[in-house]
Amino acid sequence: MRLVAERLSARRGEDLIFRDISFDIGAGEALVVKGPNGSGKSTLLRVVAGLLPRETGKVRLVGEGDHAFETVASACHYLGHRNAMKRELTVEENLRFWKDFAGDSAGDSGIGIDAAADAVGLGGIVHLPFGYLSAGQQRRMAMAKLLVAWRPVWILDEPTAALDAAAETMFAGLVKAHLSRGGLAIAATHQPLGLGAVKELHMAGFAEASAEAWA
Amino acid sequence: MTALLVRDLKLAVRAGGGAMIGVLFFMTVVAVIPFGVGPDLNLLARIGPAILWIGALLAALLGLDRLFQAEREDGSLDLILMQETPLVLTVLVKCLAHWIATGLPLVIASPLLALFMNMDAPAMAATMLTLLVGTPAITFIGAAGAAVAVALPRGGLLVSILVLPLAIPVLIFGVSAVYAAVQEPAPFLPPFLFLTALTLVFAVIGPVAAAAALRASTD
Amino acid sequence: MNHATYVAAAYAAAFLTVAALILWVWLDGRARRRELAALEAAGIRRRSAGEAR
Amino acid sequence: MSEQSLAIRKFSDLANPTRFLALSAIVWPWMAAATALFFAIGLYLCFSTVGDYQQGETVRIMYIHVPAAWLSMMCYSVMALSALGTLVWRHPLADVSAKMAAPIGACFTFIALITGSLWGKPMWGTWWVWDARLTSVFVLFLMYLGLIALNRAVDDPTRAARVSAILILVGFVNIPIIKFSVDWWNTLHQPASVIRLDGPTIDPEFLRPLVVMAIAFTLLFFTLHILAMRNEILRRRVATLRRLAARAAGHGAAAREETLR
Repeated sequence: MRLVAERLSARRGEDLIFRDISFDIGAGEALVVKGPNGSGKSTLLRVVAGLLPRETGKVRLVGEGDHAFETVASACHYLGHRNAMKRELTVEENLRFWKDFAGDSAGDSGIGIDAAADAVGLGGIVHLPFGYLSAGQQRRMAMAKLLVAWRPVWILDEPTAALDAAAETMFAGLVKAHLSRGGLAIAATHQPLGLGAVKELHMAGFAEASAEAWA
Repeated sequence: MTALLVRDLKLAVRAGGGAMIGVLFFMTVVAVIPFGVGPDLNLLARIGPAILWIGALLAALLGLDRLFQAEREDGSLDLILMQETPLVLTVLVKCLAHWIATGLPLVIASPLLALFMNMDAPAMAATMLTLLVGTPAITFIGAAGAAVAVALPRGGLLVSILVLPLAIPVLIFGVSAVYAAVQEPAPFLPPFLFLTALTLVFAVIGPVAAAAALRASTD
Repeated sequence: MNHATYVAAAYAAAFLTVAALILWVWLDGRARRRELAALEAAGIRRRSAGEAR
Repeated sequence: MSEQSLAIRKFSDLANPTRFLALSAIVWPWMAAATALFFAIGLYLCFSTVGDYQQGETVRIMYIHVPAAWLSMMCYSVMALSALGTLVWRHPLADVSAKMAAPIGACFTFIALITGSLWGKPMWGTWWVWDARLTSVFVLFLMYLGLIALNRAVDDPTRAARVSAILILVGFVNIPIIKFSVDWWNTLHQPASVIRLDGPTIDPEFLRPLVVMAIAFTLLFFTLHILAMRNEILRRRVATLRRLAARAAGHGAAAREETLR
């Protein structure tokens, strides 16, 4: 399976954030999106995830099994700045909800909740309310969310921003394991993720005020 | 889908949940009315159904603003939008959970408050029945308002302003059905059936509009 | 309805409320003790537990 | 050790939840037994005394209604005292006491309302009148429920305790004002047809079961309050241990990662 983006552009409000972004990644490949602050990395990821409308261009899945997905978004996991976990519920309740609600995409299946917690190095505390965890632990539990339901594409927005070195290594291991299962990953980051050889996409950080209309 | 229903119900009853606040608000509002109009039992019995309905309407609106805002604040909304499950269905289930947590307690509490209003048994039963049928309509149409106001700061008051006018038909048919049940010549069924029809229509319009608004509100 | 019914209803209501209260206190206590036991079984104890006595 | 820290130590010893747990464990079975005894005597007296010539059998409702109403006010006073303890002395047990008294007080107020209503139906012919006394109790009931809701809405218990302590005290100051204004409102509106609650002076025949029942209810309140406080202390201990566990798990995992590398 390949994830192909062709000549994407997007705007926020009146401003065109980026223009003519194209990439093509295949199974087992990762794309790292780099660029200065405000260059539109997050916007690009949200456009790919279908959370923001695109101005022009196309995102599609090509290859075997692509009929299984109604939309590109339904083939993706999105790990944004916020963890999408409820403080009042225990970690287990949170993870179980996402496991049941998201369900597995065609092709593979997610791992159990305890196994996922073990994989992020926090086994044994799934019975605690999510709000009791420290910021780093919360982030790691949010990563466990990627593991409990299978999605071929991982979209990661600054995944390791609040993490220490050990957790970064742990996360690189998770992504590598995902790639080796035939998954794809797109990550926007400043830090090197330690994934080895990956494709890179440099966003120029171009900001062109809307030429038409109000200019 | 049951997972979503169970999660929302859990969130409602856990610490900080809104399940109890709605009923409390309802009780307080209704309890304050006699201080305004005086303790004349006959008068209270006459205006009782209307007071109960207005109280229930306000209480049902309370907490609606958090329906999607809480999801948006912690990022859950993004993930919900991305799923294969139709968003309309998700919204419908969320409305259902919200109604079970806040609307149903209002229905259950209404006979007690009817006692305070000195209403007789038929009026009490009619009020309870119409509330049972009518409050889901408020939740459904309120969901549309909540979705529109999801990205706004201080959306709470705005939701009430947006939704109250839309909920007027529910109030009209709910109250008139109760009065029809109590006062002899007027038949009970026509307004009650109108109320039922309104709930069914809003059960479609509300989630569809809310889903569209949620899709449009992402940033 | 005669007056005895009202008396019986009043006593029943009071009894039920008190019973619910006692039940709540009891169940709450049992749940807390279980949680504490589960935590202790997981090897988590209070730091002061050793020196407290 | 300096003198000051010794003094602090002594004070915190009094506030020590562990000590409270140990002490209350000894006390509560005795209190429960005394409660049961007083209830047995009280209930026997309730049903062995003759009915009132005017009120008939319904006077027996008074034997639970009056103690419940008395407790609904006493419980609020206990909460107000605890609130003072929270705000002035920062006594952690005062937090616990105020928080756990609220549901118990709400239950007794509920009993008072229900039994009053069941008394009113045969005597007045209606379940509820907006009589000054009844209305005041109802307002008190709403305040209890509001306090419970407030405690549930704030997830940090110490912060919740400070906020609700302030509200309790405001309420305590406000209750006479509410009572006064309700009286005023009531005399302004009261239709003459409604019979006032004040009956003839109480006969000693009725006084005896009333006093015994009042003692029994008071004992019941304190027993339940102590047990509920024990539960709350355990709940906070569980929360602390869980935080500890969360912290330990992070460190353990980090250490494991370190050794792996």
